[in-house]
Amino acid sequence: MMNLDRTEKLLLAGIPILILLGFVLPEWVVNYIQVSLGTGLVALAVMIQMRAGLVSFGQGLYFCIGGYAAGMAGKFMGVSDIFILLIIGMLVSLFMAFIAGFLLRRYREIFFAMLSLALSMILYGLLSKLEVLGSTDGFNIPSPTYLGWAPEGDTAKHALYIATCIPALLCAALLNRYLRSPMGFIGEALRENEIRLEYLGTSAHRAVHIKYMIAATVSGLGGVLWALALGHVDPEMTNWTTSGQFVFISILSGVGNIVAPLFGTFILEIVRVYAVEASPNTWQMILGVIMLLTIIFLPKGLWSLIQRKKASAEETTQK
Amino acid sequence: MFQDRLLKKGLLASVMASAFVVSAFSSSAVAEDKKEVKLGVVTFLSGGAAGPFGIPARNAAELLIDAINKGQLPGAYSSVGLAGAQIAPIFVDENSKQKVADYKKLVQKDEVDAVIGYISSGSCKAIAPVAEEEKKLTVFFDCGTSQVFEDIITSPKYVFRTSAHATMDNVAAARYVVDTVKDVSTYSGINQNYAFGQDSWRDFSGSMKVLKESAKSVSEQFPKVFAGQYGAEISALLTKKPDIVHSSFWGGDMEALVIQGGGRQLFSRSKVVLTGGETGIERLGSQIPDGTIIGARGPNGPLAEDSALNDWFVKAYVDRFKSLPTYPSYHMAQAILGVKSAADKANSTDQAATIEAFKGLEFEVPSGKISMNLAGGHQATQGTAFGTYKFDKASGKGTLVNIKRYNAACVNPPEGMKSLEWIESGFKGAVCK
Amino acid sequence: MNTILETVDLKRTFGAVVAASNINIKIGAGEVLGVIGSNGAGKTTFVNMVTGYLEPSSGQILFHGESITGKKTRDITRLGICRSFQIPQLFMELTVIDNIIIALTVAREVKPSMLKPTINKEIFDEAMDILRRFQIDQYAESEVGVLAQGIRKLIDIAMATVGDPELLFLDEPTSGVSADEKMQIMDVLISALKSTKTAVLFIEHDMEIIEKFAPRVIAFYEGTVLADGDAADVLENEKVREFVIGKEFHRQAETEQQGGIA
Amino acid sequence: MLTAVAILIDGLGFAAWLFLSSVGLTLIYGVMRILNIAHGGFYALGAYSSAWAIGLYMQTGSSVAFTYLLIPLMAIVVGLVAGLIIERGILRFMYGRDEVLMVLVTYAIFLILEDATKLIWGTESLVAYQPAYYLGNIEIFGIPYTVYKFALIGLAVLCGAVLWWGLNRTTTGKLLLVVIEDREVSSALGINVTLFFSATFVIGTTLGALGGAVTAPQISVVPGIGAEVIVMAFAVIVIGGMGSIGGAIIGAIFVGFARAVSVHLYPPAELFSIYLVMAAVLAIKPYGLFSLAQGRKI
Repeated sequence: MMNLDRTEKLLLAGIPILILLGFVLPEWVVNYIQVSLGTGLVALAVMIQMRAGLVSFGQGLYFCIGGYAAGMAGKFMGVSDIFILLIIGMLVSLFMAFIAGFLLRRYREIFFAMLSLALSMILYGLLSKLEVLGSTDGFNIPSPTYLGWAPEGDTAKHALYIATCIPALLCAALLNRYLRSPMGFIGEALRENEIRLEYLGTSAHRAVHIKYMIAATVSGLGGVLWALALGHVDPEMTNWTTSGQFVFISILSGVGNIVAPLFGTFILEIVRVYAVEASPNTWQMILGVIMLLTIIFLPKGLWSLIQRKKASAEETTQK
Repeated sequence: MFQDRLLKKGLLASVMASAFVVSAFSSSAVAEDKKEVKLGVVTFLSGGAAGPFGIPARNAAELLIDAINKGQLPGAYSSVGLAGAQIAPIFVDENSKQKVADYKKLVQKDEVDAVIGYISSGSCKAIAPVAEEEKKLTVFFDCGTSQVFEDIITSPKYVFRTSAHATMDNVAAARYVVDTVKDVSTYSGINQNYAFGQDSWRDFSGSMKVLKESAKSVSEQFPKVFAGQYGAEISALLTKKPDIVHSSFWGGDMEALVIQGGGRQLFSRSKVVLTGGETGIERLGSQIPDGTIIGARGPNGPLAEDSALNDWFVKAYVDRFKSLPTYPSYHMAQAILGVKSAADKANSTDQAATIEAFKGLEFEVPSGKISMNLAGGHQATQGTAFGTYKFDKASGKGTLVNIKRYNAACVNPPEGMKSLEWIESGFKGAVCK
Repeated sequence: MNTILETVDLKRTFGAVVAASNINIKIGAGEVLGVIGSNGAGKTTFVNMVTGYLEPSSGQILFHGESITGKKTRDITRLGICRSFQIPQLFMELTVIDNIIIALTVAREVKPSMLKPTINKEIFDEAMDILRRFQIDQYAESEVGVLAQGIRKLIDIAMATVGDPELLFLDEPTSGVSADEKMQIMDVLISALKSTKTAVLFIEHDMEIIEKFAPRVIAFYEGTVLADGDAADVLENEKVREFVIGKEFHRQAETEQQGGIA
Repeated sequence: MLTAVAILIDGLGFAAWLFLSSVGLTLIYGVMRILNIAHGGFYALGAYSSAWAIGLYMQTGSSVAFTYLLIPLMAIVVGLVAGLIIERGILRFMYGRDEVLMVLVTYAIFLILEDATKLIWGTESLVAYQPAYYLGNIEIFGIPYTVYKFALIGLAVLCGAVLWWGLNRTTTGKLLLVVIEDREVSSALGINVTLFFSATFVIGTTLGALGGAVTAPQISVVPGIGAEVIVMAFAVIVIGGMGSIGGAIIGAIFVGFARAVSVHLYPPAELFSIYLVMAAVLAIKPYGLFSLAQGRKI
């Protein structure tokens, strides 16, 4: 009935595993997993747009909108319930994307990239001027509560981690479902040939608009989760460098599978941490070299590494 | 078709990777006898703030840690190590999107005994509550926002700040202007368009309103941080002809403003106040027009009073890095000496004892004396000074003349009062000597 | 004849250039007709206008007596008018079967679902049936981009037919295909379409194919209809022979010299 | 009146800088279809090398006049060395790859260049103001402007003119236009596409380095200046139409004036004036001002 495919089954099975890892792994690793889930969702949003040939260099816009919406709900309206915060973050992102979508759906390729970048930078400019929101320093977000339950100390950490894992993986599973659905197939077709799509009897603009809204909602969710993990939001979230990172993560991880960007975000984070540790002054150079090597030797992203192994494993079993 | 295979491998790999991470990097070597103290040092090592702030601060940290480990410091600091323990620093780049996770990694994985760091106010805001949560002694050495102890953690236990917040600079700048410049009827500002620049202008213009009611602001320029090109802003300031131009520019932006503004007579037509101008003195030399009012975010560098400690610091820094220490270096030195004073006073590197000793501590630093007397003994106050630039052709070096010193209580709000309220109240409770 | 499509004084200009004018054509249900004319004669412009890709500068297009002038392509498709392309418009990086499945899905679902998986046994079997009908089922799992032009042409046409259109335009179904494959493609095509009641209009340069497959022929010349009627009559028409077929003969000789690349 | 004149001069001055900093980017994109993020790195290299060379030269105590030769010389050196190393050493293995992937490749190169400049010149700022002061000032309505600024406007006009002439009035330029039009056909025609690519990349790199080199005397050269330039340059060429020299001119003028107007009339808008202009232009002309929407042949 549910018709789950392997990715979905694994994502769902991954929820308890990930939660369990939260108790087993050292806390700092769990921390990186937690923040990677937040930013990973945004990379995922970039990736599903990339599947339709749309490269968003401004996905930070919705990452930031989500984080700020939740933060402002906490700061000005005293909302601390995580479920309400998540919903607010997603709804505000969805609404903004619905409006902006009418403009963006007409654009493709580099123009889509640059226009989405421009929109995100306009928000950056606005937030940097708003002293009531702490300008470029941003502001802090209090710890969330869970339907009235307000844990403290280590319990709070675990609760938030669990509350991050579940929506993040569920969201990934839903996105996987979306990619398999007729609408997802249309997205794929969009990248290849819009004329044919129109001649088949469906609207390419509408498909782009829908995809854009989905991506925004997911990014908004990522923004809320990330902001809660950090306890702080600032306009850097919508700076182009942040958006650029999302694009790079999704290219580096590969667009082949939903899991790739989530996983890739974490790996990249760990690589960065060790690059900083190994050479605090020239870690960017190390990162750049690793990126170049990845592109040269793994043009389809890190995920192809796993894919290749899988393929050779299948060959051996067939023999 | 849409490549939805091979998940098992993926998940397995991720579990294995995590397992690898755990086994390889969490090897916990907890030594109870503290022969060595691990110190996390976080400053900008890349990005635009690295050159003017991060690197001078890192240099000072390296210099002082080496000297402390070898017992080479003069006077009261001559004992070896922190209460006898050697310091092992771990440097981390503040230029990261995951500052909080990086901080937690320092605390949990690297098991540092204390963290000294953070230049950006945004970082301090984000880190402060986490430090309290992690229960780790954390000393902010440079960030300027007054909000850390006013709004974010009002009763700190683990967080200290050994530099005065930025309010002091701009209040003192306004006092200096009023004290030394006759006939101020108009003033204007050019500040970077981000929190520090906006706050600086707010404090300066607020202070001017109190100190010189008759004067009015005629232009407020807010170029983007790191813009580098200020042609249009300079034109706008020139057309408004203000008596005073206030700028909290720092680093490369400040130097660019001096080069471009100096070339177009902005500095001779208006009196320019550079609250962070000190870092440019060595490099710009004769390019800074005489008469420019210069501050150093505290009595640092050429504004420092003579002392054995300052002489040692300047000499050792110049010997090692071939350039003069600037105020970020002074701020870093303050933080490290603060920790050393506290540990020595407690005669222990135990965190609780050190914190207890740190609270309300008074200690000597190259720039004079620091009193930890705000926010329950966690926030430093210090007097400050401003001076007027004069280039000495004979020696080819710039100096500051007509230096005016302002004692701490004159330019810092009293305990329990927020900076902005204090300024707007007309500096209620200020005691100026 | 039960007319399904009628164009009235259709005209289209591009700046000062008149690409088509005075086009009055009626097409009956289930009819098969061929369109001839040299390059730039207005054939594709005509198809583009009827299918909504280009808006006519003036004139009317009636489908079952109702105006569809200026409607969007996708709405016209939904009404039952479809087309194939001179240059096949396919999803090149996807497999053949995926191309057909996407076409089928879009034809079935006016508001496509976002949560239900696209692929199930039924749709897969149906897509395979279509491929079988066009005799390209052996390529089902190949990526379209790697296949030969002739096969792409067939996929392109197969995709146009999935919605069971009432009227199908085939824009040069055999162009870009080697001479000996042309007849084969047309045979496959016409037999695949025979099972439906679709009216077919195909644009063709090869007179042999026209003679063999088109009972009715329309000749275009410089944006207007030069002749319209039974194949034999039109092909014998003097003007047609002079302005269309003569040139076609010339053209064909040239193409053959170039090795069949049109 | 005073403000209007100031806006005109400041706008032109900023536009000239923008054009010099972005024309190399549009040239490389136009010919090679590579959106070159490393352009920011070349700008920084140009600025550093010119500031460094001027500093060394000034220590000899010779006349400032010679530095005006030194600046373009350093740009050419950077263009040749860095351009050739990167094009021959990395990019040529990637031609024909996806455009987006190429953006990532150039980003990686940019990161490497950033740290490389730090390793070569350290993190302290370099100042080399002498060339900017040497030419003196002129006063317009009582406002002093440096002559150097006007010299830069002249240089921008000269660069634009030379590029236009080179592309439209020389055989090589016409061949290049063929390469832009259709790579495969030009190969078939016997045009040495590889050579054209290398040459274009070197010229584009040199232009980027020149942008940095002529700016160096006006600013303090610090780590990170490359990152600031790159977004600005992107905005300029997107507004004008990617790959069009004329577009870069118009884009630079648009952005330059937008900034000057906001600084003089409404300073708080300065931060996002550029992006506002970009969004507005794209909303009206989706493919930039100077580029024609290409219909797909069916």
